[in-house]
Amino acid sequence: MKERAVQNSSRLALYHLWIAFGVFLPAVALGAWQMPMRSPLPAPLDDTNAYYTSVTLHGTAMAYAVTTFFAMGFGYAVTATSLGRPVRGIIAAWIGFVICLIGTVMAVVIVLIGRATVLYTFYPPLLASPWYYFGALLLIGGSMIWVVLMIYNMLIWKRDNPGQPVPLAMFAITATAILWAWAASGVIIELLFVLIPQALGITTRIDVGLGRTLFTVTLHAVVYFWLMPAYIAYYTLAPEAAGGRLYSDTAGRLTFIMLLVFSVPVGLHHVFQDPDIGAGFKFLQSFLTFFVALPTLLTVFSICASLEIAGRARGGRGLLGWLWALPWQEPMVLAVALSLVMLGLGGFGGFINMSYAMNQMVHNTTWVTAHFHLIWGGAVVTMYFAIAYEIWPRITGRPLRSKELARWQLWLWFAGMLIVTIPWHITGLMGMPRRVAAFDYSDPFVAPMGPLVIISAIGGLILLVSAILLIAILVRSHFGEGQLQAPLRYAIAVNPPRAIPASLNGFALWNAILLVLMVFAYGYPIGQFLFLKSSVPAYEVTHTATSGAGP
Amino acid sequence: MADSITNPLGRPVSDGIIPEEEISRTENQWLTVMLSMLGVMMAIIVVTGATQALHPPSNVETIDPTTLHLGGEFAESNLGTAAEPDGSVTVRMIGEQYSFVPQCVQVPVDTPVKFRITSTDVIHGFLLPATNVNTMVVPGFVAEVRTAFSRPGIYESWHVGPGQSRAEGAIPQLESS
Amino acid sequence: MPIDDTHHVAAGRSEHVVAPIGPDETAQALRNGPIGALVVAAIAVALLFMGWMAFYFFLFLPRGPVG
Amino acid sequence: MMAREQDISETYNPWPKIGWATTAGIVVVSAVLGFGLLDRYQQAGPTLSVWSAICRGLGISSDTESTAEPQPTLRTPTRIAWTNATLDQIKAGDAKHGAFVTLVCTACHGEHGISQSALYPTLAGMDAATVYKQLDDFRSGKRSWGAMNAIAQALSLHDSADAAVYFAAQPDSLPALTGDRAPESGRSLRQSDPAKRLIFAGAPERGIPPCSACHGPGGYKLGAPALQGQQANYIEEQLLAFAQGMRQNDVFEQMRIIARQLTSDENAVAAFYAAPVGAPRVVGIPSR
Repeated sequence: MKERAVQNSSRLALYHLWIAFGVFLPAVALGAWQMPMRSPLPAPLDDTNAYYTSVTLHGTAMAYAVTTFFAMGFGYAVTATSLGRPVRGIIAAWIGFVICLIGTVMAVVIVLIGRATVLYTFYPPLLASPWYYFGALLLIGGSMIWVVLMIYNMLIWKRDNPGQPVPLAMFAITATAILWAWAASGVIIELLFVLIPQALGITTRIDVGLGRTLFTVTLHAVVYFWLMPAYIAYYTLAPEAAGGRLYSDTAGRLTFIMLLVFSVPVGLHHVFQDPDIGAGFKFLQSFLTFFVALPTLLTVFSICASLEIAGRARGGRGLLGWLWALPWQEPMVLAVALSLVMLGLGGFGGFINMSYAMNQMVHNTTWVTAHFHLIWGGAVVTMYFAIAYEIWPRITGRPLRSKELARWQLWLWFAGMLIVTIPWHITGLMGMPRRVAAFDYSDPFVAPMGPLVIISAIGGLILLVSAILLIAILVRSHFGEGQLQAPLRYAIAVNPPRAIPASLNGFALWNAILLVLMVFAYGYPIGQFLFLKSSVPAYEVTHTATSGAGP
Repeated sequence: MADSITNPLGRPVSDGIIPEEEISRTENQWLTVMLSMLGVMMAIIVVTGATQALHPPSNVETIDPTTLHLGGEFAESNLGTAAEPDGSVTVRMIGEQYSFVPQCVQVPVDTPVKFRITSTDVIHGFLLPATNVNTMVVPGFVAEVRTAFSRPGIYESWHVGPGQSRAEGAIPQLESS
Repeated sequence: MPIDDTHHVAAGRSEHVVAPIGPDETAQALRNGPIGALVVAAIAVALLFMGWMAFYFFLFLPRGPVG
Repeated sequence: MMAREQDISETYNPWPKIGWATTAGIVVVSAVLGFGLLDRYQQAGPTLSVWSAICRGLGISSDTESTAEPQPTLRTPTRIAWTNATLDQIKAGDAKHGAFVTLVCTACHGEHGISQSALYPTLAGMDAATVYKQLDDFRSGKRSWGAMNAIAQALSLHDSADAAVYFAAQPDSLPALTGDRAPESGRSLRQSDPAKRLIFAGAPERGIPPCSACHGPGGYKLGAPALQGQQANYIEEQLLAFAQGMRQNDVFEQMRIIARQLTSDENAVAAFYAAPVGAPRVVGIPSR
């Protein structure tokens, strides 16, 4: 009976992860097609309409579907393994899975038939078919079941194990779930009160400023929702794979707490150039954004220290000799290094973006696209790959086939992502806007950007090859032969936690602080739309312009 | 759970080897250095921001986008460059699907310039490469950017209408002379 | 020092926790502190900081004042 | 990071104090710097008092238009604005009554609005908002063309709406502008045919958007007519009228700016629209 429950938890995780990677491959293919499309190179099916449909699909798939399914699957796996017992509420979890899947299919189909070319950030007053919004709502709303289950599983474990520290991995995935609930509140409110009423024709005008401001609540925090599974791997899986120990359990807990507290009340830094928010609040959230860097800066040191322990234990000597002594043949170890390099480069771009007035230099240019591709498409997905390579053998009971291919895949992804994003940074500084399908490269102003865009298009192809390799490895490992009995194991800290302060073993305090910060940072910027008369007509992206029915 | 809590190595894991205090001290030192670095960056932003009056464009001013052409500030005949009594100039522009109006405006060098731009329909982006002029043009609001051009030249701006599922990229020109 | 066995693992079941190296090896690895990690992290962050300064003063400010 | 107190069961918990103190510090410092300091200094403007700076920071004292400055003579292209009231009025049009109102139109625009003459546009299937706007522009003199001004002046607003709705509802006519999203190669700047390139990709270096973005196929803009199936000669004449400034009822000069810049080989857009690709239909023969 218990065995079956464990299997059920594993299957639950595996289904989620397969959906995530199953969506990932076509989404990468769309991205790879967009690259030559906007370059001077010839492109198959060169239709600018199709470009925007593709961008919408790529963004919706990557930002909502891949990440949410991955986080949910990883969350169930972490719950079962770190708590050492089956996931409680397994039926609800499966219901959530089905709801999210239906939502994803709905959104994708509506985009494919051209009824929702509004990009994943929705862009009011552009208006998509209500079914697209319902799809997004189902996907995001369905994942709230997961949020509740993560919190519930942590709480009943604490009840069953009074006084014991919640395992770091469980603590962290619960932080991820709580963050997602806070983050999703913005987009859910936008969908329910701004977009869907308009799409259904209940309201006649749409408040663009309100919609955008609500979406920023989601916009930055969602990135940290994507990021946190990667950080969980940094802290709990990587030191084990490297053969060492986690330097500090407390640093891990503080990191996840800071990520939770500081990544939500900062979203306005995505709309520094919007005319609908006062400069005071823009500075305020810029200031808060600086604190978001803190957990990452702490993590960089903490993970380096953990790897140093492993390297020295393996015979590394001298100041940096431990680096060469690390087991680089392990995909997880390699992935951490590649991921941290991309996190550093992407983080640098982030520092530029968040620096208040300096944002003007790069806003709306390909610099920003490069930044978030390095962070999410680089640092984060690389860790998703590594997590998959750790989890697949544990769930399927078959060895990874093979570690060498996995290393190739990781290196290809790393190379491809750098080749894509370094030219984008440069063209961004040259003033090349993002979200533009076609450039006239005969224009003397645009011409110098041509070679850079061509280079990045080559990077796109490398990424596609890497994504195909990923799926090949996962399929081979899933259906391969051989038996393996090894549970997913987490690193132990140098000083394993024994009794820790209540505030580092739960989230009540931090949720209260976050609530105060949210009221401070967002209370007025959202509240102002109650008295600003700023509603405008909506623009349906698909019109049937007969019988005088206006937008 | 207690039955399962045995040491994975079969012997007790002591936490007395590296005192937790030492780890905490190292981490606190690292965090202090990091906070100082962030503090220096923030100080630079605040000092330069105050001395040079740098802000993101943030004029929270509403306007009805449907009736712009019927009269008022953004009527057709009022668009373009206008000289102000104090010697500065104001440039009024419209962003619409799928261009900016007027397409070419001239402004003097080393003179305070105030761009006032609004949209008749959806969100547009207005940016002048090689300058810091960059704003979103959101329907229902007047975007205002104040700057001055120190170099004469032709600045091409981009018309970025995100996700309108149509080809974009019309380039109005801005000449400063 | 008495060890409270119910408190010292980071996961709820022992098979899910691993300590690839024992306490003695850990102590040996850290006998000089995480000095290598500090060097690597400091170099990375220093590059970040200098890059930021360069961007702010040599790219952003020369592009003209905007408010 | 506090060291753990190992021998007491209730672990010392400094975090509420640290957390709340940090929060308070962040709130105070960021508010003072943002509202009290940075917002006092304005680009090319006087330094504000603290109170004004706070208002400015909130966005409640926006820099609104100064009324004192001299303004050029007001010129407006039309009286129509796409307010909800206008759209509701058009939507309320009665096609039955429209059929009666439009009897006068048939002489030039053909039976049921399908023009037989190269001089006159086909109206059947045209978006009702477009017909309504043009009728009002003729009525107000914003657009001038022969008998149309007198005819439009004879129509009430209601009649205009009825006529517009009637024409929009006619079958076998200009195809309705819908979200045509079937992707097709060649709808980009890579297109070598200059007319097709202009229609589907525009001419970014001249600031010309693609025709199809507003006039179809695959695009729509409120107030812009569908062109597929329109009389080629009529399209050419209108482009000429826009280019020469004879026609000025396009809002914000959208068509005037474009038409002025068109080259002779790009005038083939008219021919393209008159014979739509992939939708073979005989222009000029009314079919029931």
